[in-house]
Amino acid sequence: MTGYVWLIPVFPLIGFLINGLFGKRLSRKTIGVIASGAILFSFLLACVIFFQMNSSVELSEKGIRNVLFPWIHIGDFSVNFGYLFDRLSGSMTLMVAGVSFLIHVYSIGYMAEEEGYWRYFAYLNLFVFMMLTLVLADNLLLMFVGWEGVGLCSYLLIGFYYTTEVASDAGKKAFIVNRVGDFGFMLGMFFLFTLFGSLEFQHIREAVISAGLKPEHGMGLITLATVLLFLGATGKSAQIPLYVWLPDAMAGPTPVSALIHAATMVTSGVYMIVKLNYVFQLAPITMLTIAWIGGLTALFAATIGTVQNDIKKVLAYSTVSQLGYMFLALGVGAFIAGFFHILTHAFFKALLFLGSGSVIHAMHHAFHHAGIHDKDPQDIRNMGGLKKYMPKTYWTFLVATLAIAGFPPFAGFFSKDEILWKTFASSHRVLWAIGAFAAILTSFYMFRLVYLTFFGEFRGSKREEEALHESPSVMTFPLIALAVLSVIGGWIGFPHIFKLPNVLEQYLEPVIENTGGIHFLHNSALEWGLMDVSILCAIAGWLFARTLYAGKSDVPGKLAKTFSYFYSILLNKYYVDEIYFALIIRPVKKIGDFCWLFIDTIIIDGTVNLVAYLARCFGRIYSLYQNGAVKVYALTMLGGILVLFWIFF
Amino acid sequence: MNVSINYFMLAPFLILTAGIIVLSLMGVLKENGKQTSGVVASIFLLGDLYYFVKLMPKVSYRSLDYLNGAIHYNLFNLYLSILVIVCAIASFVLAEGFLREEDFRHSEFYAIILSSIMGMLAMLNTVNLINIFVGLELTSIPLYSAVAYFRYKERSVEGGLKYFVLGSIASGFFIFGIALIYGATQSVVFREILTATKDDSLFKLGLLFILSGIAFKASAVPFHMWTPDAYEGAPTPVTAFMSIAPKAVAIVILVKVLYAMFPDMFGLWHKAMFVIAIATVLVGNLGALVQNSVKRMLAYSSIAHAGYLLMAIVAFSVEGISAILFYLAGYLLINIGAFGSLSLLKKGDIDFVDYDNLRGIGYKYPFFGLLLSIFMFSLAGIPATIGFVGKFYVFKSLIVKGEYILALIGILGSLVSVYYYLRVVVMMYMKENPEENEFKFNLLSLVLLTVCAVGVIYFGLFPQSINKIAVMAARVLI
Amino acid sequence: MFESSFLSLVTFFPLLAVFILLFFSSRAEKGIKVFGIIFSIIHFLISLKLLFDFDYSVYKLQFVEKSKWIASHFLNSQYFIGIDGISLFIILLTTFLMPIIFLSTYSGITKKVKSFYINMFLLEVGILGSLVALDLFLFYVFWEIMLIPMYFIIGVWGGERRIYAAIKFFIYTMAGSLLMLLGIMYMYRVAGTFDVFKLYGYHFSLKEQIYLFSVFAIAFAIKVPVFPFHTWLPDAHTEAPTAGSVILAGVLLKLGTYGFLRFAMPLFPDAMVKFAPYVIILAIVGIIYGALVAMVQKDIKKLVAYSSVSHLGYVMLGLFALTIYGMQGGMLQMINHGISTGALFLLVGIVYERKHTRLISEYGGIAKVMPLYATFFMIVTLSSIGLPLTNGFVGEFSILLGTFKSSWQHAWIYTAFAATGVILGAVYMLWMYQRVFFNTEPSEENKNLEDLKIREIAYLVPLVIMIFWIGIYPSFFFRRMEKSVDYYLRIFKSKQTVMLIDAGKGGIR
Amino acid sequence: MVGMLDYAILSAVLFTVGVVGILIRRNIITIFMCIELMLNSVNLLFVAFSRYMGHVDGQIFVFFIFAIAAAEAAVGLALVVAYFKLKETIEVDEIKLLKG
Repeated sequence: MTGYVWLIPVFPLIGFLINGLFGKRLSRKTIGVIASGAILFSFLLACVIFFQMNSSVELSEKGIRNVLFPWIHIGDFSVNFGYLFDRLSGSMTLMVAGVSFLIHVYSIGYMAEEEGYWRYFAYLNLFVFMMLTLVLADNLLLMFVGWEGVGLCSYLLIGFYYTTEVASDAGKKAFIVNRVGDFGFMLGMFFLFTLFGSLEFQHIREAVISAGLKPEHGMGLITLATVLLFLGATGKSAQIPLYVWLPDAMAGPTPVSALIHAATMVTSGVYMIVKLNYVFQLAPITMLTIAWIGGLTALFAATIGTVQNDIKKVLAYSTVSQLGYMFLALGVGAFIAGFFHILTHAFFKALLFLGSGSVIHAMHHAFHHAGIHDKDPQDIRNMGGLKKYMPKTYWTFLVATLAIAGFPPFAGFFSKDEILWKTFASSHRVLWAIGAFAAILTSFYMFRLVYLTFFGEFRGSKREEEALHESPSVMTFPLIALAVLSVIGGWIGFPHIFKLPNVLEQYLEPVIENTGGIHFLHNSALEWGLMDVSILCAIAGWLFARTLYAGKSDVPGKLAKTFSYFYSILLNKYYVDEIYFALIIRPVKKIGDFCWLFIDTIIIDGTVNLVAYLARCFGRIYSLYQNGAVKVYALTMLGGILVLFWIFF
Repeated sequence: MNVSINYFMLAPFLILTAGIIVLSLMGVLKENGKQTSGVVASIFLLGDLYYFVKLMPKVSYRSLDYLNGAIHYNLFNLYLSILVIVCAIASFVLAEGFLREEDFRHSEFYAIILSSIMGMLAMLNTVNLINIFVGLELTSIPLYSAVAYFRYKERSVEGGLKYFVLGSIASGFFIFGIALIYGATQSVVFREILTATKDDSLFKLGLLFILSGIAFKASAVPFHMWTPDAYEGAPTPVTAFMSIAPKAVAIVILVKVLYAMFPDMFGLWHKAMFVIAIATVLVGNLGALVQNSVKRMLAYSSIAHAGYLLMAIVAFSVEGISAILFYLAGYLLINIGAFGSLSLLKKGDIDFVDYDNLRGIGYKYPFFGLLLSIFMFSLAGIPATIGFVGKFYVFKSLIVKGEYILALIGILGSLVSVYYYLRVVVMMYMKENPEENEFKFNLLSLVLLTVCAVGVIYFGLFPQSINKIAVMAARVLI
Repeated sequence: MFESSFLSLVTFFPLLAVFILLFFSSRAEKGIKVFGIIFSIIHFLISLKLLFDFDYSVYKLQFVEKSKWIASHFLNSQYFIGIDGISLFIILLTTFLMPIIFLSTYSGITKKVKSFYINMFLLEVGILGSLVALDLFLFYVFWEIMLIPMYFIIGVWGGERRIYAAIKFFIYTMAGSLLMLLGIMYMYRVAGTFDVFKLYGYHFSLKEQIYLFSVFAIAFAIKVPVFPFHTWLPDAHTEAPTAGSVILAGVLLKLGTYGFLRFAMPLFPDAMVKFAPYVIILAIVGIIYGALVAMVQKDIKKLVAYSSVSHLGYVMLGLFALTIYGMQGGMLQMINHGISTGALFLLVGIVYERKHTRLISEYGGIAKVMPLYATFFMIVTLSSIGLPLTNGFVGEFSILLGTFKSSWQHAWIYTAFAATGVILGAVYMLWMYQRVFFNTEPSEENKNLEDLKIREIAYLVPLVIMIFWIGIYPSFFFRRMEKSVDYYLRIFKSKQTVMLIDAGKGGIR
Repeated sequence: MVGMLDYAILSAVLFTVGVVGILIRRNIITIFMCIELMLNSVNLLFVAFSRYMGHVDGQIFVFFIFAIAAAEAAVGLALVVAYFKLKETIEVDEIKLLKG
């Protein structure tokens, strides 16, 4: 079966083609089956190949490589369409395929009444194909294909409700901000090609190891290359400068947010850096910037998340914050911890989004039933006390909240704690402090969300309340599956002080080359202490949220009024969008107008028409001179004679 | 002393004299002579043409001389004579339809043109200055009356009058120049002038006046003022004839005078011709830009083309002369075509020659539209037409002699010319026609125009046949 | 040496169509249109033989024909035609686009149909002629003849300001080519021949090269158009009928870049090396300027016109980077631009036929009413902004790679600025796409817009196939171009007195 | 003794008088007379040169010039008559129809 690695991404492609071309004529049921079936096939095939790979030592070292056909061959630059299934990309594929399958099943229920049903599933399948191409690519250029492909699908899916300006604006914004990132990625690729002569991962890896490059070589080019690649990653994984598109991307259907803007696409930036860890380690300056940007994003997004009133916006900022953690891990050199957080985050964040999806679905029905059209089904201020009506959603949502907040038995605790420990262990004290404080905020806004949505009384009319009911089983089954994963997901990466086997660490060990000379101090006592600190942070956040929101007190209202200035800044996302608009978008439009109206029409076109006008003027002047009087004619002849005189003598 | 009259050498002139006499009598004797007078005139011309074509082989390597240069046949002169006669025949064909439409036909018209032709032949086939002067006058005086042929139309008479006054001034200068040359060198024959000891200042003054006299005829700039008015006033076939034959002869005389008589004063007249050529091209093109009558535009365009020919003179090389000869052949075809097409647009005594009259013609008369477009593109110098090849030769001869500035101005001129030539095409194809005016096209003229159009395209693609003759003729001179 | 006169057959085949059309009565419009379509398809099939028999193992001129044309004393040019890797694909692009254009103008052109088709066929002869001509004089003749039919197409069947646009187009291009004519004359005087390949061998002095290169460069820069000379393009495109702007964008613009590659660069390598940095800067300015101005356009066709200024900035950048990647990328981008911008104009034409307006504000949310049209438009938009797996990406990537690896000073700064074009491209195309297809429910009069007809789908599908074929399997094209581009690069290296490396000292090696 | 130079000067003076006459006078007939004057001044010059160079050709040329002057005058007057019949005026300044 090792020869069919390329089939894993091709199954969703076939699904896309069928749904895309014949979707209109197929019934809704068949569309859903084809779409989910395609993902299921590729997931099963991935499992088979995964086990087959791990069965033979030699294969699991080198990974399975299928080269399909030559793509671009010019001079010494040669790139093929080839897929590489090694340990890292294998595990990522499993996660992507698995989560996608669950979300596809969930979407069948969620999108039941939406028109354009076939279009939705076609785009979703196309997205999975692009994501798998990105994950399984054996060279950077093919990864770039997947990179921009997922950007395109996120554009199509965010703008799914294209008749509303908000959705299509958000889609366009996502694509363009991603394009800014891709600009960096492309330049990074050029540098890498100049340095290593090829874009294939294995080729680069051998070049780095055989040359025995060390960071102290002061490689200006390597730093430039890695910074540019990181710029690409920030674009795709929504870090500080280029994160603005993710909150707006919530305008798309919720399963889309779950799949693309929580589990898979946003983590591709992190995945790329993990895949090229041996190059990044050679550039200590870049590692530092990654760490700091990661830390700051985590804190920054968490603060905004605490005051948002739209359920999906809260989760969006939480995603940005969790991605900040991942980059923090990469920055300090804990690549495996970063990758571990990708996996766990995929599970509980997808679960959170799907949970909020079923809540919104229910609220939508309630408003529809009550005939109300102006209230926003996503606004948590209209909810409250849903625990009674949606028990399954509530319990799965609670599990995910515990996981993300970092309570011990759940997945989130292990991966986030690992990151915090590795940050502290690699002597980045300040960053650890930022991370810890962000952890408190994370747990605070998550529990605020839970209390406002599920606890207390329903803030809405009686007619809405009766219509509230649990989502159908096709939606709750994925919730439960993800809840289970959110719990056991963390157990594959026990910290070694637990004396339990850290499965992930040993498995991915060959993938990470220690070229950068990163070392972590080993002090188990310190590790235990820090673990307690992170648990305390989680509890603190929970208690703080409980006091504010559990009871009926209007403490949050008063607090908002006293710190109204800070509150409004946070509520309006530090006005970042407005700043971007003022600093970039408006000036560019102004320059565009200036270029067109002034330079183009007045200067360039002006000179062209001026030349024509001048010629015409000379003509007119001459025709006035030719006024028909014989005397004037005779005079010019005389003048001519005189001129000849002057020339001759 | 026995002066034997060599009838063979005088044959062409005798034929034409007989023609003029017969035509004048026809007008008197037979009332219905009008119809056939065109044909009769053409027969005489064909006789002359036959004579010259027969003479060609004899003079290909040496020249026949008679009466100490009074009549001098060589390949160069014959080439021009044939060109002039063909042009005359063509304008007779155009006049056929034109005058019938105007129904103001007299056989004297043809007599006038024949006498003008005789004058040109006299000017061409001689190396004697006085003969040139007599030929010049014999050309111009009949043309003055030809221009004023429609004596009941104010435009025509006014054009003729202006042409007369300025023409006589110019010929006055010319003869004054000849007198000075005679004074300085005691002779009027090129060979003797070339070898005679010249005292400088008188000779230079003479050259100056001769130059201005001929430049008037070639409508070079300081002396071109008459051209637009005379061309616009004259009946269109006459304009066609005037814009080709006399101009060609004037240019060639200028070449012969400068190259044969004053080669050693090259430095002097090179500067003068340089200035005149540039001025002619610029004024010709810029003047044509703002006209709203196509006929007057074509008049200015003929000034511009004269400018290009003057540039070739400045080149002072065999290539330059062959370029002129080729260009004149092409110019004959195009101008007959252009003015011929205009002469067809006539109903009763109203000529439809303004740009606005051409609106929508391209679709009402597609064949006519095609013909006129071909001529316009050829005038503009678009490739695959003889106009382009002609300009190519001229500008290449300039570049070979290193006259880059002239070539550049020539290029700029033809660029400007593209605009007003295309305006004709624009009017024909891209503008709607508000009032409907019907035209009956004279079949014979249409045939002539088609022949010209085919010639323009054919020689535009395969110019070597004409070029070979032109080069042989040019070699005779230098 | 002379294979059969197959290439002349291909070049002058449309003249046969013109001759036959003369016998059609101008009222039998339907007959003319069907004849046009069938004839152009046959012509395309015939021209495919060029592709199949093209031997790309080693660089040599193929389908060569050399016979006496004008042997006059001071002007002897030969009828010397032939093709190689460089001109092969542009010729095929022309014959490929013609049937598509005729299919699209089935309902587009209503008045004076017969003369329109005659003009289109004459235009095709002019284009093919200048692509195959290897004798400078012959090239110049075809180069100018091409202008006349295009002038008529814009002038007679165009929009409101068609006459101004037609004359501006004609005189602007004519100005450039007349300067080139002076250059050609000078070269003929010095080298004594018009044969391009003999001229490659002839070594002009540096001063001569500078003058000649600048003259040739201006003529081709106007045609491309390079930044300062581009103002005729938006007028010509917006005023031309759909068919006119497709052929104008599809092929006529490529003749400028083809001219650079075939004539300006190899004939004067030293001058080219001196001027290359300035041309590169102009190209980059063109990319960014074109994109910025396209962003603020209110008329779709003008937007697409400015986008082709930006795209061709890329092609020029590719050519003047003087690396194997850049040149191959530039060559491929010429074909890509022909396909994607041609398709864009066809699409705009479709919607113009329905609503007779090109203002973006008149549209909104028509994806709901015309879903199939929206999909095709999306695919072409993606190819135009260079999304991977489409043809645009392969071209742009190789050009940027070529610029990056070029040995000019600050090569990577050039690449960075040029790469911003990728972002700006996405901005203006998607913003236009959004305002036309999304944003609101379709307004009243947009409600009854009917979706694509079979005929329209028939001529869009081949373009989409080409988009993905070049996007996924470009080596089919690269392999055929490789040897020719190599040959031309070696010409620069061998003939240069000013070493390429010295000219660009600080380049990254 | 009256030398060659004096005749040349006289002829030049006559010539300039003719030219200036054309520019100044308004009546066409007077202009014709000035033209004749110019031609006759050339005759004088010819005769003077042939006398001083003892070369008889000059004087023969004078006859040519007479003939031409006569022809010119004939045609010129015919034109003026035709113009007068149409426009009732022979003022040179009124001839302004063809211009531009």
